[in-house]
Amino acid sequence: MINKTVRDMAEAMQGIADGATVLVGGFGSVGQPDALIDGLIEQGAKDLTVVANNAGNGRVGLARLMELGRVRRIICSFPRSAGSVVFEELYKAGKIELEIVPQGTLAERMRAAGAGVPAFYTPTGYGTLLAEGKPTAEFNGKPCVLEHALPGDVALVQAHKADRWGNLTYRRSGRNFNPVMAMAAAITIAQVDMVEPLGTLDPEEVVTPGIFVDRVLLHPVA
Amino acid sequence: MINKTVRDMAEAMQGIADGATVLVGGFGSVGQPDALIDGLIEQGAKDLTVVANNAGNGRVGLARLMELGRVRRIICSFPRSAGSVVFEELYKAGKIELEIVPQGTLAERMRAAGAGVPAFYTPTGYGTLLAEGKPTAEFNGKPCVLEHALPGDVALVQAHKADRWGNLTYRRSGRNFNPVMAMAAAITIAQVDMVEPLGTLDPEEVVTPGIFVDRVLLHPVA
Amino acid sequence: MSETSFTPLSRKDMARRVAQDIPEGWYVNLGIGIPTLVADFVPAEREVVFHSENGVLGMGPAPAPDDADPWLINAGKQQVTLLRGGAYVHHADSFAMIRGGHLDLCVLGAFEVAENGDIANWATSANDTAPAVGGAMDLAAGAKRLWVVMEHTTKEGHPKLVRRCGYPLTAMRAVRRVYTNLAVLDVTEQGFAVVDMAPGLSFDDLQARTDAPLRKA
Amino acid sequence: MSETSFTPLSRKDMARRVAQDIPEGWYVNLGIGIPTLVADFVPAEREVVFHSENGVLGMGPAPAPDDADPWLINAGKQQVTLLRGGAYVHHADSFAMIRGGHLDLCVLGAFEVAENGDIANWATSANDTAPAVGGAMDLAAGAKRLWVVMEHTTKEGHPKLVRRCGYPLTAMRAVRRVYTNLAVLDVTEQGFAVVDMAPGLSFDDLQARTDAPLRKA
Repeated sequence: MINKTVRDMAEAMQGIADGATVLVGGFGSVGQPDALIDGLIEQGAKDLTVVANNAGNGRVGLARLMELGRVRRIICSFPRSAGSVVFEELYKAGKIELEIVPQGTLAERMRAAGAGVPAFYTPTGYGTLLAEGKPTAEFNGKPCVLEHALPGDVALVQAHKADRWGNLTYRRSGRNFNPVMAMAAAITIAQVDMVEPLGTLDPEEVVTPGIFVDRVLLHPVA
Repeated sequence: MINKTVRDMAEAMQGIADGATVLVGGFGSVGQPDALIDGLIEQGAKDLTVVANNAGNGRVGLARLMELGRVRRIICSFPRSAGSVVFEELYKAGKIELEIVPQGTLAERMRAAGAGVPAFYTPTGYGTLLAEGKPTAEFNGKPCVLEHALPGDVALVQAHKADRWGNLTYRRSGRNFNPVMAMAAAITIAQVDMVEPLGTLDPEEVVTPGIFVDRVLLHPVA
Repeated sequence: MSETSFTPLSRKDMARRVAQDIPEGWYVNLGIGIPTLVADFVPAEREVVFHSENGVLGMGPAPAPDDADPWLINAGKQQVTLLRGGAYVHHADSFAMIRGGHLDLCVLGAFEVAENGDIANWATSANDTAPAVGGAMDLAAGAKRLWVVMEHTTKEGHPKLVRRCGYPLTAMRAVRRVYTNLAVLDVTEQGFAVVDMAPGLSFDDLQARTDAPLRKA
Repeated sequence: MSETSFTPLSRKDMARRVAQDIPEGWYVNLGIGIPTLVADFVPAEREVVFHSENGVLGMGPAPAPDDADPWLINAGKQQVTLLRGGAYVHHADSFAMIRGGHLDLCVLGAFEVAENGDIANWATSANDTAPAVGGAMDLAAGAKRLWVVMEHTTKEGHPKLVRRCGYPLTAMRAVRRVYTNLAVLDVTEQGFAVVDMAPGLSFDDLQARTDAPLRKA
């Protein structure tokens, strides 16, 4: 019997190695896999590359992981926000590397990784600092930049309902980067509000089919 | 008030010009916009490029459109099948051009057109007849072919439920190419089983958001 | 140069002026700041579909405090609502809408707009090594048309409509129209063309506050 | 060369032999022909998730005649069912599963397999100007592993396991394992390695029916 649900956080975090690239879902606090991030803090992997839209807020979650010196490099679209104090300290001190990627390019690079597209052209960013050094080409008169797929070793995602095959649905704007990251990683770990019996999720409504999901951790909303 | 539902076939077919590239949804007979194809036959546009998975069956629908000499070129993955008699006659007589595209590349090229990606690399087809003359590059040791976006002037799609904003859901394997083609065309025309009041479709279940749809023609299943 | 007496538009008036030009049926993405206010000034009977980068299409206004839904925010991380007819999509699909040219309009704020349509709105200097770009480059390059709404000059009085951007670019040749507290200007092949001016403002007054040469539309 | 007495596997036996090697939990796409039969021989208690190119994941067997659903077909256009836990996706997402390396296995038929793993299964000659490729190239290039199941020789007795493919290629260096009516062979850096042979068949008999040189695994 296929059963992707895991018993506890230790099982969820198994095998995340030092040096791993970790994709972290969520936009703002919505759809963020908070429990899994805390699990990763506990688990101990270091020298990580984190891919997320933001560079953490306050001193918890992703910010805490960075503060502990476990993140070597962050790839994101919006590093500096009101609460990104930890990132800014580390960045000024030269203790964390940063790659800024336009938000749509970030999503598309991960989707490409999930879809077996190693590289693609986009007009986004052409002629800007973020395209410096990248190959360019013109299509129908539009100058474009070549962008590469961005695969993860691990994706940490948050979803609403799941079943034991790993099918996932999301809640409203909690969807955001989660389905894209789930496609893009070698190991996808989902923190979910509910685990339903197999066959309960409407096959027309599944957003992330189980083929993209490896582990499901039940973590009901408080 | 936004109202994308059209009163009749004539309104649905308005403005399809000679020389247009027409994307036609469906896989086998499932999810095929039969009524719209008949409408296009009636409407009269010629010198068309048709993009579809197959090259028609029997002497109706797409095959009929070809038999009438209205299709200059067909782009598909599976031209020759048990019932593709019309295509084969025309092809042997040099009266229709053919571009064969691997099925996944076909889908991805249209998705790329819809997503603003003018070109992308893929390992599919590398070293085969279908990649001859195409630029190649190697990524992580994997040789790849450069494929271009395939946009349509018009997409004819079949869907299950719609609303007046053009949101669409599909029925089981009737989904197939339809959502991808809906994204990829300048004008997307949907033939639907039902038109529901706005707000009836669950926003979590909409597969093709109305932004990709221009016209909705109610055509209940017989 | 003599100064006439005029009344610059308030932030709300600027938003109202933009809203006035958005026809029914358009799909529109609004940036953070003044652009966000635009939605408030589209008449209720005129259906305009607002898009948010984080996968919300058909976004409605802020919820009543009792109805707030923590799972539904916009790209500015503010709580919003979903209109009837709205839909949720994931980030790649959301940016497919943007990058695939499906949005009729994007309205952004900016630090500078150049007469060739270049826009700078994400980094205030090349030395700012960790600026936040978000979806600005995707929106500027991808939407069918890009309008900018911003103050005509900086707080220090420096022109923001310039011959050539000094700040790092967000996109090249992207802006179609600029709405400021002093004027509405089209970006044309021949540079900025003045469509509209604040009541009482003269063309010369406007030119005096603008780096790039202006012409009448 | 002396001929021993042996029994070639039937089409069903070949499908059964393939099914035997598919472990629980794999995501598998089966091509048209003998590959399609493989699903029938996976024991009911062993959960294997079958994928069909037209956007069906978790495909079940053909429906009872009374239960036939015209809206649910597989890539071979045959009516099928959906298992509990199945899901529908569109064509680009379906091929993302294939091309993104998410399928553990694809089983295809072939005209020829070469000792370096090249496969030819879509066109019988370069002069056939309208061959139908379908999803074969995507599957061959994209799945984590590609197995081929086919007769060991053509009806005319010509070998199909060859030094180099004569027919137009579907993909280069893609095949991992070949199941024929005479043997199971791994594609290795050193060419075909025989894993298993039909009862009564000798290595020399097998080599005699094979163009490429064989070695024992």
